[in-house]
Amino acid sequence: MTTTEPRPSIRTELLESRPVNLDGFVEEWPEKGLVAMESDFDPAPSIRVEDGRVVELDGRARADFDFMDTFIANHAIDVASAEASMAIPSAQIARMLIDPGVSRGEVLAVTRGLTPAKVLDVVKLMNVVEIMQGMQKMRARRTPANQGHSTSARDNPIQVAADAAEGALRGFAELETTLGVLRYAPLVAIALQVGAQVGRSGVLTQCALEEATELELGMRGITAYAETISIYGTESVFVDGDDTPWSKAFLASAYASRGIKMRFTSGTGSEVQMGNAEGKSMLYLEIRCILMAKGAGVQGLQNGSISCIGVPGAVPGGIRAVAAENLVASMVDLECASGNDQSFSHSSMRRTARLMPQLLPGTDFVCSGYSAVPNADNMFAGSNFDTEDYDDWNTIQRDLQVDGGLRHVREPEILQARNTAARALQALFAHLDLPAISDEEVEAATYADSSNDYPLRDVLADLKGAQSVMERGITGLDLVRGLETTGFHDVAQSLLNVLRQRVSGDLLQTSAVLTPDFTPLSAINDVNDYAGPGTGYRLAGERWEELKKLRHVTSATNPETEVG
Amino acid sequence: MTAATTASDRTVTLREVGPAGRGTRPDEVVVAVSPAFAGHFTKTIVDVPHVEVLRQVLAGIEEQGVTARIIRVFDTADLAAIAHGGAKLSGSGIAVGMLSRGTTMIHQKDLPRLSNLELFPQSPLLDAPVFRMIGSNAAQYAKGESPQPVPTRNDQMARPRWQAKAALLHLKEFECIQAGRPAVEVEPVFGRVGSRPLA
Amino acid sequence: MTPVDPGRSPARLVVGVDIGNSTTEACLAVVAPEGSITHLATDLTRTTGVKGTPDNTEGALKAIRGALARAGRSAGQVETVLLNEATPVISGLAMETITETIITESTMIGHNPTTPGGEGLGVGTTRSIGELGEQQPGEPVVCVVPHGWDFDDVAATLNAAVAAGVDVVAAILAGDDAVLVTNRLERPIPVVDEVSAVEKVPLGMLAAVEVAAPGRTIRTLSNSYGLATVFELDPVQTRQVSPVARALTGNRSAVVVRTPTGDVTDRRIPVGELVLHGAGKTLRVDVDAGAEAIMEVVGRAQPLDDARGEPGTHVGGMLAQVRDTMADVMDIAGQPDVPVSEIAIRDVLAVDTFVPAEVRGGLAGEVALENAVALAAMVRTSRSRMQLVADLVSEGLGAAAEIGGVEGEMAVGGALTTPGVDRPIAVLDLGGGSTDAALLTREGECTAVHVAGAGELVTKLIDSELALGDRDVAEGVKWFPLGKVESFFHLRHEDGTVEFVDQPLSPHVFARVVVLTPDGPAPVPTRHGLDHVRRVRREAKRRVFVVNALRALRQVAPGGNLRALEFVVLLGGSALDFEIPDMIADALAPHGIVCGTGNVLGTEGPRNAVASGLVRAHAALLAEEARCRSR
Amino acid sequence: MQRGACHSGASLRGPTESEPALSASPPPELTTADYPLSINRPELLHTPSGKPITALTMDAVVSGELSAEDLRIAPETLQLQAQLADASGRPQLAANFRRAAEMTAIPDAEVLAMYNALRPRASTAAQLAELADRLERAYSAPVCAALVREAAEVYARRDLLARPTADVG
Repeated sequence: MTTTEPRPSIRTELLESRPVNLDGFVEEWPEKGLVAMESDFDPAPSIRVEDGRVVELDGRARADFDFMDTFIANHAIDVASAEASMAIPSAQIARMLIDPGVSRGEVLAVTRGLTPAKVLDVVKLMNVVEIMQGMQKMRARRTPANQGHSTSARDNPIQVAADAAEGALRGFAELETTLGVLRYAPLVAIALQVGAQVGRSGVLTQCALEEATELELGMRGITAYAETISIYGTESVFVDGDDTPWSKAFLASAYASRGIKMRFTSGTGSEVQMGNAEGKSMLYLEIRCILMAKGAGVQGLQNGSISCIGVPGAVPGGIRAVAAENLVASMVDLECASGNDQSFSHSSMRRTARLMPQLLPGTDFVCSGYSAVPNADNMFAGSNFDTEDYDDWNTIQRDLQVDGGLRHVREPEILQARNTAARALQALFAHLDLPAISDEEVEAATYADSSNDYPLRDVLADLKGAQSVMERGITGLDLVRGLETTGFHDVAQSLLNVLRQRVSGDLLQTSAVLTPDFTPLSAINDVNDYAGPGTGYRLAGERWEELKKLRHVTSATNPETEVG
Repeated sequence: MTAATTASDRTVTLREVGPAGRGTRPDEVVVAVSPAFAGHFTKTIVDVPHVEVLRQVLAGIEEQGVTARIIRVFDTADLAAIAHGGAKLSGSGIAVGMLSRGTTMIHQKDLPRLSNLELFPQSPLLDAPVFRMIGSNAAQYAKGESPQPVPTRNDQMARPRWQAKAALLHLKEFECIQAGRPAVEVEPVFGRVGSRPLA
Repeated sequence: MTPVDPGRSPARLVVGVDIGNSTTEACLAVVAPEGSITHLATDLTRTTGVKGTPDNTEGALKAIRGALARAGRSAGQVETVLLNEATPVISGLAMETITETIITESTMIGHNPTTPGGEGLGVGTTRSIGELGEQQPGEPVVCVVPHGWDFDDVAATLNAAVAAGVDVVAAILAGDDAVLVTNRLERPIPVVDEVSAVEKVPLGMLAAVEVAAPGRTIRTLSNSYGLATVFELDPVQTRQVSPVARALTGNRSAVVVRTPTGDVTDRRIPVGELVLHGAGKTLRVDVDAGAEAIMEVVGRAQPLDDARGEPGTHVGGMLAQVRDTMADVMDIAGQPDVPVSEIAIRDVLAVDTFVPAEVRGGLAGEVALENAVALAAMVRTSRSRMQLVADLVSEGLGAAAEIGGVEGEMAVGGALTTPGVDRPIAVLDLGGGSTDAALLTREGECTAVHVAGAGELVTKLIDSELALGDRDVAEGVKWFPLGKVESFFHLRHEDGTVEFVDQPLSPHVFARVVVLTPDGPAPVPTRHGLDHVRRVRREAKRRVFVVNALRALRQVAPGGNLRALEFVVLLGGSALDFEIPDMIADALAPHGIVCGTGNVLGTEGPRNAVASGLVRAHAALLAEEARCRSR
Repeated sequence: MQRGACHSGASLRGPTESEPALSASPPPELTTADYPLSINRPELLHTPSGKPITALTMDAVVSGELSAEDLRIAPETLQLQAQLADASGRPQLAANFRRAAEMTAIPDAEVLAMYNALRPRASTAAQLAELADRLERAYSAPVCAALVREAAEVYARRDLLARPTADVG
């Protein structure tokens, strides 16, 4: 017998070439916090209340509290009910979460008194289906929605406007942008706002920037909400980010004081990624973030690992932990914008599976940034889904009869919206004496896919224009006036209605969005009333008819034609 | 390639020669490495051997006619602290700081610690030619020249592939921190696999 | 100024509006019946459309409304809007590269790497490093090292060969390894590196490698007789290789390979003729003859009636396009057609320049500075559409609008409000596309000319000569003084002074040549030193503005005699430049002329001359009428 | 206590046909059924300059009657939204709105400066105490002041105060 060189089988070679094997996976290391949610190093739940004050939290006495413990003890935990809630066995609370006979309100009456370790103890008992069941009931807003990213690799405002218009038309309730060159922000934020209102009136927009500029654009009424206010689960990482729970709580009030909707951002994996997890599991630290956000009185949270998704994604049970963190946000009554917003895997199958725990039960925003531009143009470093996935997404909604917030839109409507957005921006820029947008650019915007399909802009002139927007103190009102006087009455009216909302403060309430007729829809007037089969939000009626449409559906009446 | 040996044959050990002091030569660049570099770890996140990283950075400096001094830091694994600490000891005020996983930074002593001259945060995208260019640029800054910044690359799919491994390597490097131990000057001893290192 | 007395016959609110090539300016004033003027406000905005066409209306209205807003007046109060009689001027720019350097048979490597190794001269036969082992001792060898070789291995291989008796006298490397290799050699040799196309170096040929000490340049290979000595050439052969020597002059390192017919040629690229019609003549000149020859011919064809270039060349295309644009602009429905004869090139400015270009046949990306000619041209027509603009402005504002005067005359009138000037006065309007001059004699006669070439040509020259490839950066170099950031806390200005700063400068400007913009230093992406950038900038300005200032002033000066001028006032955007006014003043000083940047109304600097000139002219008219009535 | 803190702008508002000026009566007790206020209770909503929300029309925008100030939220409105948050079982959200109501009076730049002062190791104990006093005295913002004082206490314990600079002492 001859010995042969060891060689892989043909099947192994085939498997090796599968995209999933380009993803990275690592072993757990609980001592350092490189573990999703099941760690012997997480503290055991405990609480002691004396004189209306939490004096012990999860095995730590008040004198030993770090600032997260202190903030959570002082602001997040309802001292009146805490000892009673903590006395309820975790298994019973977990059952309440999935029991249709227990209302959302009844669950909230318990969760408001729980400590981080207790919350972890509860969700650790739940498998991913149970987590989804919990989410289905605990989501704050009855009607699920979705959020899109509209950015440009060249920071081209015309592209941002056109893609925002298409995205809004396809169904995103919120649109977010950010920049490659930060100084472009004013022009791109204006473009996003105009495009969004062209696509569908009442869509809310934001521009992710450092705090001061983000707040200023909001104050001026150029953007409508804010989201990139990051918080962390350990004191050392929080301080490394140059903030504390108190500074962030102050910032939250600052936004509210200007009538601007705002949510915090956090996610599993950020602390271990920064090397300072203090030996705690990713989910435990994220629960601390969620309760900190709750204590700050912010209405909502963007979580689901977000930019650290590669970390939980690489450890066992990591995506279950990500689903759990979304559930925890919802079960303490926060709006949850549930991630699915960063490039996650080389494998399409894995990308889709990662989405299911949010898509199937529905969340306040299934993606906190579905890329409404090709991923190459996504300045948030790529999303889990992009424009190439639109038809797949719509088909999955139709297959499973779930509402992921999007819909199929026919080509002529899309071209119309893109063209109108570009023309509106062209007129507005001319009115505001900003660098001109040519007819050629408008034409390109109508039919483009990516930033490569647009003529190059004079960047220096644009940056000067952007600076002049800030220097001249241009506000949302100037945009309204410009759109109105240049004949874009609907867009102007729509933007004015969005601006009026900040006077009413209605969008400050939990999970608020604006319907196309400018009705604020929040967890107050659209309460999630799920109580078992046949209740809660159901995909039916007009909306279901809308979601039945796809690009190619063979007509039953005349099989030689297609409907849609 | 016709090269007589492949890079992977080479080895390096960093021999301590004494406490790290402030340099006086205006024509030197300090190369400051993290606690586990070419010690606990032997290669970067994408398997570039540390011997090659070091050879190329030093070669980039030498080719510009500038001298290099290597310093090992023990009490931190924070890249900015390593690079800035190195810059403060450098006779020219310029240092290259490197972590075991490959993340690299060019720093200057008068800059705030959290700033830098050039930063290469995406360790999975750094290969031998990039390390050569980093050394070359550091030396040119030391000479007061205006090098074109080394082109930085970007890959959106680096996150799913490398983010967790980077975190793991980061944690391991933290494990190697020896709090309070002052930095030392080291001398690289290059050798070949199977042959005795040349002293 | 006399206060307005509302009790007497009413003072009138008038606006002078100057529509220029790039900016539209307004001057709002109250004119009393006896002609005294109270200035209320000025405003400036971008010109919309091509000057002298109905598209101007929007910008004109904007400037008028801007001035009204500043003065707190309303449009209804305006009695008359005064527009300048502006004729459309369209200018164009083109550049032709007229030389090309070609290396044949890989005769030479002259890319001047920043860090060659060793020093001295080595002459031997080219051999690949892989074949060194087979080399017989004795014969001198120039070792050629392809890509992929590590510097340690190269040094070890060369040391081993030398130890075996091979006479390695020099090396040519693909990578940037020359210093590294020489530092490791037991016997030092000159080494040239970064030869990217090293595989094209002919092997088995006699070659010479020379490296000079740092800060010095090669002496042998850049000298024709040095080459003759090294390669034992006869006089005929020496004559042939002299271009090689010339091409290598100024280098710190070089390689020359002796091949049977190898050569370096400096070829002239024919780019066709420029045909100039004027002064009843038709004159032809080859564009590749250079700027001096072209301008000499242009001078003989003055006043120019038209110019055409060779179809298919940049210059030909540009001249045709400028003409077409003008035809399109003048083609307005309901307006009489403009005869083709009126749409013609009225001036041409040629400037010699150079563009860095990669050498054909080079082995290491050698760049040669090739000669080029930049050409600015200008079309002007006497047919204006200003009446149409006046009608539209009148309609838009609800006030009367009229043509208040001719541009050049009005500019002179406005310039006269500059403190310290008097007739005879000449103005030079330094614009973007053209340089304009007008003269008002002591007797009140006014003449005006427009010549091609202004700020945009300067930008183009800076852009191409520094190989920036970025118009915005070139604009920055043109507008702002230079500096060199020497540390985070100080920078050296181009005049040598040092400025210390409190806040550390940004890392992206560290150790760089910068332009000092109002927003702080911005880096100039170039390997050239500050002095070189400065020289290029000043040369570009001199070749355009100083040349054109003299050219234009000679055309308006009585008898072409500059000494007949007394006061020259600089106006326009480029008069705000930090050095152009001084350069022009220096050039005019020998002719006894007082020259400086205008300060219209004593407040407006070089701006608003035409607009305020219009108001002055109107006031003078009213005063004249008043005098007539009172008589 | 909150009811006493009426905005001086109220008197500029003048009487409207249906609603007496806010200063004349305590805020109404709201329930969740009143939400959204912009649809169900627009008569309660005014701009800080005293215009009713119904005055925010396109005509008013185009004619230049409205300024950016008219698109800000009034402190009274934030108090109303705080009531709604309380009524829907969200005491922390309500507390946030009450802090926000206090902060409407603080100019944008100063809000940002205060936020920066709360960053770790940005302020000394004395500076934070001064900030709390200023909130209370200059802006009648006791709830915000309490948050700052709480932060000061925690920062002291967790070594997050700025160390006094040498020249100060």
